[in-house]
Amino acid sequence: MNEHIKKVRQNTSQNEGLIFERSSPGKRGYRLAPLDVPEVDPAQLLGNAVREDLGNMPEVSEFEVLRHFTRLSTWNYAIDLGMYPLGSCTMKYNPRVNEAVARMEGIANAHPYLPEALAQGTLRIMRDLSDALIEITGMDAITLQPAAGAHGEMTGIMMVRAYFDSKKERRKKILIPDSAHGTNPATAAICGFEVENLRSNHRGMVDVSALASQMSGDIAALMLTNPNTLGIFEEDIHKIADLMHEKGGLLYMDGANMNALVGKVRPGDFGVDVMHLNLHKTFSTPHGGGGPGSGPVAIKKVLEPFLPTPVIYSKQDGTLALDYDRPQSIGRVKAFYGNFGMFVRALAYILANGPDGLRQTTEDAVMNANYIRKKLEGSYDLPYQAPSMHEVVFSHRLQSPKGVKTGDIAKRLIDYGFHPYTTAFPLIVADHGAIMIEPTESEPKEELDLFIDAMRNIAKEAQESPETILNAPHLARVERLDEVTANRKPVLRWKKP
Amino acid sequence: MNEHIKKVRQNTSQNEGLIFERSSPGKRGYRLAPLDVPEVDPAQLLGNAVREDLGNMPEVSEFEVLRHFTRLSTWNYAIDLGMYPLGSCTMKYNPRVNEAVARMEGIANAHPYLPEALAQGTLRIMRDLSDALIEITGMDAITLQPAAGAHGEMTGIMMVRAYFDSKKERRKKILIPDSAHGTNPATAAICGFEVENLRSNHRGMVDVSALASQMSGDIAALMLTNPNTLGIFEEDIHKIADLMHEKGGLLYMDGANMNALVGKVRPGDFGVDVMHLNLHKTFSTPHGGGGPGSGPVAIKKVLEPFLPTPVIYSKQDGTLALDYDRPQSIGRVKAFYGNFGMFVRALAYILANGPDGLRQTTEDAVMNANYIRKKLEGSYDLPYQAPSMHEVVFSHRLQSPKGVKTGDIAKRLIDYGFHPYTTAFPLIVADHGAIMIEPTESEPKEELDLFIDAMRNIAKEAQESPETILNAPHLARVERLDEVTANRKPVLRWKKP
Amino acid sequence: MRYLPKSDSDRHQMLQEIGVPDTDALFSHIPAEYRLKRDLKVPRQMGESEIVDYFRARSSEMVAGYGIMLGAGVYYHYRPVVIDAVVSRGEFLTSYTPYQAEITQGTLQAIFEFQTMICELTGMEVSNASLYDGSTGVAEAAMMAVRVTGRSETVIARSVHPEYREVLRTYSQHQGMPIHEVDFSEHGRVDLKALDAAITDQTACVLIQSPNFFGTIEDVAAIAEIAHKKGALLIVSIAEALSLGIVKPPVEADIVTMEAQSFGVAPSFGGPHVGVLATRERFVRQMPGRLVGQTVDKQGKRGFVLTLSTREQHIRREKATSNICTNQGLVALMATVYMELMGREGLKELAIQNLAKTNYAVEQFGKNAKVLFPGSPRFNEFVIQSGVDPLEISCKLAGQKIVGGLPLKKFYPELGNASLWCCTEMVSKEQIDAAAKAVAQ
Amino acid sequence: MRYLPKSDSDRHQMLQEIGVPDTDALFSHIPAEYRLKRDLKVPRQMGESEIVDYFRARSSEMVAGYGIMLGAGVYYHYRPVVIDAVVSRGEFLTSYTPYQAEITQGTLQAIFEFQTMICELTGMEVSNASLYDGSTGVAEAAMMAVRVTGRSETVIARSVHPEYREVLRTYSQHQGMPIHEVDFSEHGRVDLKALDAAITDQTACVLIQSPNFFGTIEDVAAIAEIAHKKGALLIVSIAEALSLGIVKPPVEADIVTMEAQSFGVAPSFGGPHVGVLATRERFVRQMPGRLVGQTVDKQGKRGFVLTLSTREQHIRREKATSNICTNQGLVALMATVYMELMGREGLKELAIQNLAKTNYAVEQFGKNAKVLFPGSPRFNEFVIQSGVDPLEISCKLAGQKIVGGLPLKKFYPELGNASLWCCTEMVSKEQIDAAAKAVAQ
Ligand SMILES: Cc1ncc(COP(=O)(O)O)c(C=O)c1O
Ligand SMILES: Cc1ncc(COP(=O)(O)O)c(C=O)c1O
Repeated sequence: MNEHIKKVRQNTSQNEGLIFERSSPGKRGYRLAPLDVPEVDPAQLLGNAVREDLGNMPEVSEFEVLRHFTRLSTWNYAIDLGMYPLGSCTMKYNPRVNEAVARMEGIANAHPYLPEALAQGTLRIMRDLSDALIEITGMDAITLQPAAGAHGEMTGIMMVRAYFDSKKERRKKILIPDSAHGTNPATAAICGFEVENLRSNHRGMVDVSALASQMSGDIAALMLTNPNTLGIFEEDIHKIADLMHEKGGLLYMDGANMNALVGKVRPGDFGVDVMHLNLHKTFSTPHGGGGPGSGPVAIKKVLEPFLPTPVIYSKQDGTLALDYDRPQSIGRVKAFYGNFGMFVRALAYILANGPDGLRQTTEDAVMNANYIRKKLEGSYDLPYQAPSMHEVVFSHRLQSPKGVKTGDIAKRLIDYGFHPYTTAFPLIVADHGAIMIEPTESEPKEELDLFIDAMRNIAKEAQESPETILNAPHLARVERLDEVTANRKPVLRWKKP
Repeated sequence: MNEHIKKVRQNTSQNEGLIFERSSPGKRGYRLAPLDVPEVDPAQLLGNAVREDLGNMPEVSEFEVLRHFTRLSTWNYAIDLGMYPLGSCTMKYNPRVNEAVARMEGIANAHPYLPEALAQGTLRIMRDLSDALIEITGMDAITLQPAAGAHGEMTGIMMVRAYFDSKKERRKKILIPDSAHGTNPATAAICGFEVENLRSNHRGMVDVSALASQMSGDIAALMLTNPNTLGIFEEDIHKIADLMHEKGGLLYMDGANMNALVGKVRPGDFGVDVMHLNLHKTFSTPHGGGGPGSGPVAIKKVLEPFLPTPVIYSKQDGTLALDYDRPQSIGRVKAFYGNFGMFVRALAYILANGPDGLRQTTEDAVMNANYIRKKLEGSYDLPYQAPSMHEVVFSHRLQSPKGVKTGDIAKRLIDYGFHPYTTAFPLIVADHGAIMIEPTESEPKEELDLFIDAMRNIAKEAQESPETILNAPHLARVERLDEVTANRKPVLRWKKP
Repeated sequence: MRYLPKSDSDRHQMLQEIGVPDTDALFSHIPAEYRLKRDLKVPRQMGESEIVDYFRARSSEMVAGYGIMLGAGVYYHYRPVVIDAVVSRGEFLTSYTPYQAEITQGTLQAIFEFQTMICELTGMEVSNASLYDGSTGVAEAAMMAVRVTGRSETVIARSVHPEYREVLRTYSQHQGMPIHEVDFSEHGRVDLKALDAAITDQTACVLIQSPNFFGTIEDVAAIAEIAHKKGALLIVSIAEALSLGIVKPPVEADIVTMEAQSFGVAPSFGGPHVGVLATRERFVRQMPGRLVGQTVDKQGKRGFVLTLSTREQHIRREKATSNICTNQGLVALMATVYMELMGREGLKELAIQNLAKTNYAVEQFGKNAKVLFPGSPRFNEFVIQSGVDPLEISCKLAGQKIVGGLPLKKFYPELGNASLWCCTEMVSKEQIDAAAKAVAQ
Repeated sequence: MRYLPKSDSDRHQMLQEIGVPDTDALFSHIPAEYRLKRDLKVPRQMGESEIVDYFRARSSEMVAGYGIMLGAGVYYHYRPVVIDAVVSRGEFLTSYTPYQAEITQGTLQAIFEFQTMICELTGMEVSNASLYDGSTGVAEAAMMAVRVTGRSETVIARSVHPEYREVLRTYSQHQGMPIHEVDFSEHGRVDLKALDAAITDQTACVLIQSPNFFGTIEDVAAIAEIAHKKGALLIVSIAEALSLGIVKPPVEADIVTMEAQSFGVAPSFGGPHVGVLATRERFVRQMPGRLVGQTVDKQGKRGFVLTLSTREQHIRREKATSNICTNQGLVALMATVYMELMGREGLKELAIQNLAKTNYAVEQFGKNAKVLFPGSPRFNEFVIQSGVDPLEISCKLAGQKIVGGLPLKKFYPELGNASLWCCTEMVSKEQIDAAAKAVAQ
């Protein structure tokens, strides 16, 4: 059953319980320096606000903690271990120099309320990153404050709203294509907009005629991902932008897929008014098992008055300062200035690449996706034939007659030594059967070939022994987990037995 | 067959070829800063000493290198993953603060030939460590220069030689018990001594009467490990020392097993004249897959003139300096001052423990060994019944009738999720069947219980299904490797096919 | 480019297999007028050593080795090195959100432990897996209260971190969520009478912070009573997580939202930090953010999965409880490691040290300046009223490698020359003495 | 104690199971007079933050951010961060010597790659897994030559690192291995005539260093001819491994012993660094130190093992080829990572940069001082003869954050005020210019 697996072998993997199961009163994982001021009586100082004890917080030694997490870590897949073909997630190499520079004392230890004179280094990093991102996107200004992509969307759409408010226009709706990521409609809702769905055409692109008929004075903006979530560049992007602008609307671009464009095409050049970037995708900051991210929002001049506060500016003497006095600002979206540590990493990435490296990166990313597309066509159904950029989306149409769905194929990939591709979207792939593959530029040809081989083998298995796939994974530490029960009777924390 | 295994489960483990198999001309894992001085023509500068090319050195990208080693690393067992019960190796927790402080810029970047005025920090570290180790051993002086235990042995025995040379005595032999580690006799040979074997008695200790009769004016020293390699404290240590001293000989102690003594017993107090320490055992510096180590040699006053140069001393003004002018010195045993990075780690360990922590550490180490002894008696033969200190040595006598040897049991432990114990020595365990177990203080009770459970299960398997053991490991990435062929037709490097 | 694992011959071969003559062909469907025909104007490709030099230069433009007496939402606490040892492991660092549970059990179990400890510390029943930070946590909590109660208004104390309040205002501005602020009394705590008056039958929640922005501990029980009496939920925001080591958890609250930066996370000029939201079991389906739950695999072995995701944007889209997707995973892991290292006793011992330092500082400062809000219990911050502009004090202290307190004028004009000082275990007695002296004159 | 994973109740339970009343009972068989009844006089147990503070204080007593123009066996080269990322992984850091091959394949394969690259770089056929350092490597190589040839004497060039020669003297003193030194010529290279004269039919080996201690490249081919003519082996020691990027490897040698600190290893006040010994296949059974060999497992899968261990002390005891056991494993891994990152082109490019820096420095210094040994090819070091004591120059430069060259008087009294300077890629043009200026007067 597993004889075609080339990428992995079986090995032992350490078991490890919950940390609470290791706890025993009196074990210690810390030791404090002695107090150099007089001791105090907390009960006296705090009165009835004093806490008695810390319940079931664990008591373990330092070594147990280190070993605990070392063992846990070995249960994870990671880019460092192999290809992570999650479409829309841009799981690329996270350079280690980024981690090193982010930990330099003056940087890691900087308090956000340091007087500006003592914070020129961090302000300079923000300014240098801002300048680079503005150039890369072809936009006019930027805020680094949002903490992730969805947060950037919210910031951008609020600026759209502020823009219309400033013109005393009350537009109620945001247009969102059916291929969009879930954060797009969720964001529109938070910003008080209604969501209007925009159909895609048979080529997987915005249906321009539908747009023409739907666009109206009631619509504030179109939230477009470009290349879209099928990995397809909206070839009619100029028409789309024009249509929006003609009716006074704005074009928002979800920049999740900028890894297809950097150094080759600039959104600012094709009519985008506002967009966010995901530094944790395109600019190599690590995903960290869920975050942190960073979602800067780049804008055209017209939106500048609405930027969140504060905004960095240069003073006469060349030093940098923060401007809080911006009456038209949408306000803050986060305390302080954003996920600064991610700015450091993204800037380090840009410096490591330079203009030539950034362009080559994009070219390699697109080449890798097209290589996979070419090699898997035939084995998997390609619902949309338009040229692929940095990712390619197949469907499970050829496998579903045997009962094998995209989610099953994904689980079987685990046995073959790969992390699954994205299964959850885009929803416009019929029957929700998307197989969304983004290799990024970071994969060598050998790794791609192993992936292709695995996918082809699984396609064969789907015909010959579908139950192998339906019961996958077979070789992971755990078998398929019961999500239904987890949902029905949520156990969300450990409790002392 | 594997249903009793509790500590591990199977999981996938990434394959990875040799780096050379990834190489392709033009890939790069580096980029240099541009040159700020005029370029040169190497051929012109070097003439016929110029090199044409670098043969088959690899060409790979940075990410491939990182992923290569990440994958390789997952094929290793490590203390961080679980108990590493190698007897005589003291595989204890390697605290992470040690690593952090050793990488501080002023420390890691210190050139050994910095003028003394600019090197007070590193000299202070050496002095503070020296003081602590002298106190811990109860000796009078120390050199930190030797790079590992064997190197320390050589340094110590050379000082013994120099001592007799200074007295114009020509003693030809070193006495070494049959339980000794291989480096002891190998060292004696390098120092130009003949090795005379000293028998152990039935209790696994030095046979004092044999010693009395063997000791003569021809014998320079006895090299004794205490506790010895059976984990047994030489109870007659005072008689042994007296016997040596009476006949003008010296007592050398191999301090590999100091983890049984620190804070409880000091070799200097029981008559040792010279001894080495293994900072990579007792003092928590990491073993690193084979090294680096550090083997300071502590001595009594009489040997001080013979210390390797240089020796640290305090100047009038309180600053530290190096004394090179020591006419009776045995000379250098290593360039510079020793494996300084290990001094940093060992000192950090001592500071983290303090007197109470060091003592508790020793007590826990001895308790852990005795716990294992108690629980495995019955399942395995205990050839020597004397009390155990930090390690316990069983034999395979109960298993060998079924053809199961210590080396086989060791391999089967791998399936149970443990690194094997030491099998190679002590040679005095009959039939070379030693099962030498040193848990160290770093193992929690739960881990010990799992180990005991595994060992007991294997003992049962040895009776019921010996072939399971003989063919082990079954669950590791590779099965048992063919060492015979490796020896017969050595392939010691990759060659371009 | 050293990150790219391709040689030119690899590229050539791949393009051939794809069936295109060159890379440009892969971009030819993009309208030509949008294709960039020049190099981006970003700095040239740098060697790694140059990158390090660039950031070293930036780092040296900052303060190093200073005693920093700033708090105000970002706290200096010692970060045990084990934290970085753990989060630097590629298996955690370079893993994605654990949607595929079978090969991300490490991350999932760690989050489950995080959720458990947040519950233990806050006295709540369920905790999510993280939010962006303490400020957005406040906004998410208020939105959640609106969903839970069906009411629309929020009454927030002015003693909540001013930037948290700003964020709440931004989030709420287009959601029909009026915000009312309630002032603090001369004790530096919520003015209970004003609070009582501010709550209406449209009040979804009362939102306070404790210890509040002035370091003062609010009377949570009293406030809860007032809120609950009128059917509003009580949300307690905690900016200094370490306070939970010695300050009674806000068990009377319905929602607790916390910034956990104090738990082993570097200040890093304000982020990434880690927010978290905890609440009562009965509100779980209205919570924002990811949740990890325990389950079993086909063999009955324990395992963990992301759960209750029908609350989330990737399923519910515009009806989701929040738009959050990427959260602060790795930072939550840092906090998890920290909480496990410090544990039951360490958090308490450290919190008491912070109390002692601050108490000592208050005594010393009190000799030379007016310490505001006397009599109210405080954790590790306090406000002083000085004769001169606090910036002058800071200038004086800079020479002694001390950064003084935060001037409050910007946030609270009525407090004049007041400034907010913080004394954690990282500030020495000598530094406190020096600062107290500087405040005199 | 925070490293110990036991509570008192764990201890109590275990002692009970062992059957002893308390811990002291476990030590009661040790004669009472030797049992320590007091605390050790070492500093009290410290918190982690205090340990960090202690070492930070020591670190600040050193130079930071200086341009250091010292070489002499320890070289400043940029260390890519990937090295520490790799060696910090617990799987490498906390693993033992790979005696148990089946669960240490990671370490074993890495060493196999190390051995391969050392062969590629040095032109030798086999390499061991490491020795302590370059100095002990010289001693081990000479001892090996004695075993191989059955002869006893070593002829060593005075242009070999003085401390390496000292170590050789220490090792050889009791092994009946006379050492003869041969002087250098005015070209700063081995005096070939004197060498020829020094070799006898008892000469086991001629031992040179290239680039030698003065940075000068020896005429290895000529020396090999002289040595081989008289049946002696040629041992070439290399202290600056990077030179192999552009200097012809000593293919004429029989044994090459190298210090590989330049390959990504921190100076660390002189250690841990990493020695290695490479030689001809026919001498493999006389080599000291561990060797990794390729083999297959029962399934025929490729794997690696420690091999030819009958040479070693744990098998052969007093007849072993060396007493070495623990070697420099993790440091060899650093060098392996470095060699793979830099690779075929990087080592060359970097070596040429070093050549260029040094060439520039020689030109600049030459304007103000006498550069010794002109005409001989050199890599990245050179010797100048100054009017004043070189320590004076260093003092002048300290103010400009530069550490000057190494005074040679101690090692070569006849060279008077000579000093040895090194210019790697880490020294900037500005620093070279400043130093050249200081040398003037
Ligand atoms: C297309 C798209 N848009 C938006 C997002 C949301 O970004 P974030 O997770 O950073 O909030 C994602 C993330 O997966 C995405 O793929
Ligand atoms: C008892 C004993 N002596 C000496 C040594 C040699 O020490 P090293 O490996 O540090 O050279 C060892 C190492 O395993 C040992 O166990």
